[in-house]
Amino acid sequence: MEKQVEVPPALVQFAQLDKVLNLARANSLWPMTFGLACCAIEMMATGASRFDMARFGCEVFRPSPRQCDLMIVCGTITRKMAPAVITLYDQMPEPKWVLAMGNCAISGGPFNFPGQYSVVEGADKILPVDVYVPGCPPRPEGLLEGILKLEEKLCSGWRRWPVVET
Amino acid sequence: MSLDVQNLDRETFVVNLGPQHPATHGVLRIKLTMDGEYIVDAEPVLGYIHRMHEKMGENRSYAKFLPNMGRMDYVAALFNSHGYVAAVERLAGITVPERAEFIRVITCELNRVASHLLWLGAYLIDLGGFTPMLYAFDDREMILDLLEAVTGARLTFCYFRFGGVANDVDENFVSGTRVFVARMRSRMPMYEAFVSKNIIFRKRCEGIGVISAETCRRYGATGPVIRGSGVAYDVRKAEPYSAYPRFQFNVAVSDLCDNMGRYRVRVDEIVESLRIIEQAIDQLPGGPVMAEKVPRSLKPPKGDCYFNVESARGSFGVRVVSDATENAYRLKLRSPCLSNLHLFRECSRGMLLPDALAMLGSLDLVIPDIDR
Amino acid sequence: MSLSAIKQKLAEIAVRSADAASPVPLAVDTAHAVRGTDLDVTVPPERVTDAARVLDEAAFMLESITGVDFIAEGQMEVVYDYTFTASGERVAIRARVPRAKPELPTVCGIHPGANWHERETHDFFGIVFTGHPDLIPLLLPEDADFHPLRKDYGA
Amino acid sequence: MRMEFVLEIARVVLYVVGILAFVGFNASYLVLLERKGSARFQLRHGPTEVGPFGLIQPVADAVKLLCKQILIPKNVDVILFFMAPILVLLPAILCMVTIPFGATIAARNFNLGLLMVFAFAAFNVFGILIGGWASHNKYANLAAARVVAQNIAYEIPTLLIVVAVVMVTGTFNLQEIVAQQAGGFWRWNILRLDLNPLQPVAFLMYFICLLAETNRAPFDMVEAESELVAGAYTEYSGMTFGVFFMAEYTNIVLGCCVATVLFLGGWQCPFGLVPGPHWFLLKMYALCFTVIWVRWSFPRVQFYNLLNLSWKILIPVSLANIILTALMLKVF
Repeated sequence: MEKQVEVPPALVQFAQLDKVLNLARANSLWPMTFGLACCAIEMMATGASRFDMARFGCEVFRPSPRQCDLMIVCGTITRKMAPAVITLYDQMPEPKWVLAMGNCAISGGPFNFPGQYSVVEGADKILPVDVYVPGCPPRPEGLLEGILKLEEKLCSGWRRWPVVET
Repeated sequence: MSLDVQNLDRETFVVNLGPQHPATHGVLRIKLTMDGEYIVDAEPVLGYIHRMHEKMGENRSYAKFLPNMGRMDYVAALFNSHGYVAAVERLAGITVPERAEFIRVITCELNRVASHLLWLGAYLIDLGGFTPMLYAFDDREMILDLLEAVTGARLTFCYFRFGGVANDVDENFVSGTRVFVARMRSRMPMYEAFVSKNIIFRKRCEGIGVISAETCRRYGATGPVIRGSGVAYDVRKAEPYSAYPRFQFNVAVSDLCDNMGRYRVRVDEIVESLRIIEQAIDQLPGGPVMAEKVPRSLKPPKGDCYFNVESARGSFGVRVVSDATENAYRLKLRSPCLSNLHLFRECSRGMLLPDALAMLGSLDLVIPDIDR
Repeated sequence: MSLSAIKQKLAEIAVRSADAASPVPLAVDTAHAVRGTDLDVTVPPERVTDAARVLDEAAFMLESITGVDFIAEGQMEVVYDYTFTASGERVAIRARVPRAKPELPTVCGIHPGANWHERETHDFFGIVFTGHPDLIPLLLPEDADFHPLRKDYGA
Repeated sequence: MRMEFVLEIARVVLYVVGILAFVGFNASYLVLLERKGSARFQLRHGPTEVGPFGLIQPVADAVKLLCKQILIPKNVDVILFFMAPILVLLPAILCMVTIPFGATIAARNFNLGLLMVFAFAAFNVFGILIGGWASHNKYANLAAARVVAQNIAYEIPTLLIVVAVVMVTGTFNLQEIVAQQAGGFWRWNILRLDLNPLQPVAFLMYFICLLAETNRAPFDMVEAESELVAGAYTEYSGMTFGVFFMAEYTNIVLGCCVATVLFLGGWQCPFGLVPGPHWFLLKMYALCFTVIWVRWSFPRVQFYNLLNLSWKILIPVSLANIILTALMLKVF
């Protein structure tokens, strides 16, 4: 596990400024080019023409973790991979968010069975996850909804589009 | 451009390429020993996405293992399902109705086109060109629409059952597939003009990443890799299975042996797949899509058997060992990507980093398929 | 080399049946459509390299190596799957090693492609391929000391 | 005297603010143009949700980058690490001083303006080299080494082409170069076939060099995303990376400005009517758009082919161009 970094409380609370900053952050979530397994293909599909993540300003996939805001954990984290995932998370500058995409990243998914020897049972065992997107793999619409949810979380409740009634 | 790595007396340094690197398509890690930009040694390190498929094959029943096959080589999920289902059918002696075999061929070939399109896009990204991927994905979405309508999934299909397929295709699928085949045919000249004739693309492919046919054989490389080296080895022709003997198609071969050879094979294969789809749609027979009297809990007789199919990446083999219980005693999944990647170490010696990565991309790797 | 010639050569290597009256070599013609292989030969573990050499000379391709843990019989089986790229004929070579001391020589020297398959089999079953240049875990973590596909794993 | 001094101060302040605003605006909105443009090339829409037509997108990005934590990785040479982005951006801004946007709109009208532009533009490579070196990252080191080789290789043909143009114009003064091209598009340097029949080729070569000098695809060795992760910028986070980003676009704008001045008649109207800064901006942005267009159309060239192109084709042809120009000047 990474060391917990103490963030000192701000001397002066710029509440309004904070809101503006968060609004800016929510509208410019740059994800990392980081595919683990099946869900990575759906992440690519989300960036592609039909679903077009770019509409929300989050199509800037940066290959270097230093320039990312959002880590989309798209796939199974294995025990061999876990240290690398943690390193990648630590290399991202604050403020940063984690989106667990797919059942594997939520709980280990289908690979979580008694006696398993290889899979980390959920990204939240090793990372602070902000949004979970279920599915195996989630549809691109699901990932988009996850990103909207993250924006909603950042902007303390403001939401870009109303939730679709089913 | 290559370096004589045998007689190297200079200082080298080590670069860890991956497990998170844009060029490794997932979580492959390559330990590179480099002299400047020349690769002295490239050792792939695997296992970063080992998901215990073979273990799971042993501790759950045959039917419950089916969804796993969609998650191994998820880009061409139906082939893995096909290999597994057919192996178990062979062992249990189940005959599949004709219509189901035809549907299997149609969906598999659609999946092959989708897989090659995805490769095309991803390969161009490896070479630094971003736009073709979006066009490839646009066409791929049409296939996914068709497959979604019959299988219910966009990516990790679980459609085949022991003795047939899960549900029948309808008129919409048939007409939609016809429309798609026509559209894809009309798109091929665009890809040729956009990609194949691009001078930079050709410079990056022609004569780069040469793999000899003998190297392919020694390492067990199959699929477009060996066909790109001039060997017309295609399981669909060598060991005909399913309904493939009914259709007229050519094995796409190129004796260029380089990245361009593998590129040509895949592009030609798209065209051949379209031909197969068209014939299968035209000849699609009626009848049931599931064999009768397939027991709910399948217990194949004691023994073992091997079945391999021509996946989009090469020969995908399944060896099932049964002990006449509900679970397989041993399930070996022979992944084409493992062998295809294996020759990378030998072939990349002395190459420049960008060329080696261009070759790595041309092998069309799906890492979870390697690590299983 | 035709399949029958290969069969003849492999029959010389193959394990003889225990039946003392008529010791026939255990080289079986199997129907491709039923078993997926044309030839299924069981050889003594120390002679897998000979079998591999025969098939390498016949330009066969090694497709995979795998193990099977027959815990009831106290044995492990190593299966080598070969294919001939020109006409699609398949040969399976089997070797049985005792579970207590699962060792057999490597075929890396003959098929460079066997390297990873053997490492993988070692990962899963703990079968030692003597003479292998680099028998470290391939799919399991570097420090793995367990063999998950053994039938007594986790029991 | 007093009054003149105050006016001069006001002029300087006005131009400083103006140029900085111009640079900032270009850096942010060219990124948006790039994102929207690339989206249109790729059957997509690009940013649409952040503000009308995504127009507030650059603001959101800028604010976010400004407030992002700046990580200083271990073993980094801190002084050089922070100097690098400034070294890349500052020369590009300085060069803007002498660009004539209109007949009267130029911060300073030097006699040696062209020389100054190329002297400062050459600093670009130092910044990237220092950044790549200071990052203490192998990818960054490799990228830095590539960029140095690349920029040296392309500096030569650029200057050779410019020398040929200067032989025709007879001056280094950018304002005078533009003034000479008055009258209509057939008077522009690119079409002055009477002075040198190779002039359109020279322009094309200048454009290729421009792409290489600004490290843009298909010559983006500095980033080479699929090879070197993020190249020389791998370890830069937050606004340090943002400054590199700004510098990249400022350099593009600068290169396009110079191309406009040298070849496309600067602020002159193609038909001899109402010359002015609008023509300059139109031509300049058209060139910028072409730069973006090229980026999204081609894969990346191999490094050695990049150098081959320069040493084996561009340099000999540009030398021939000089000789031809000299002959033409001597004969006619």
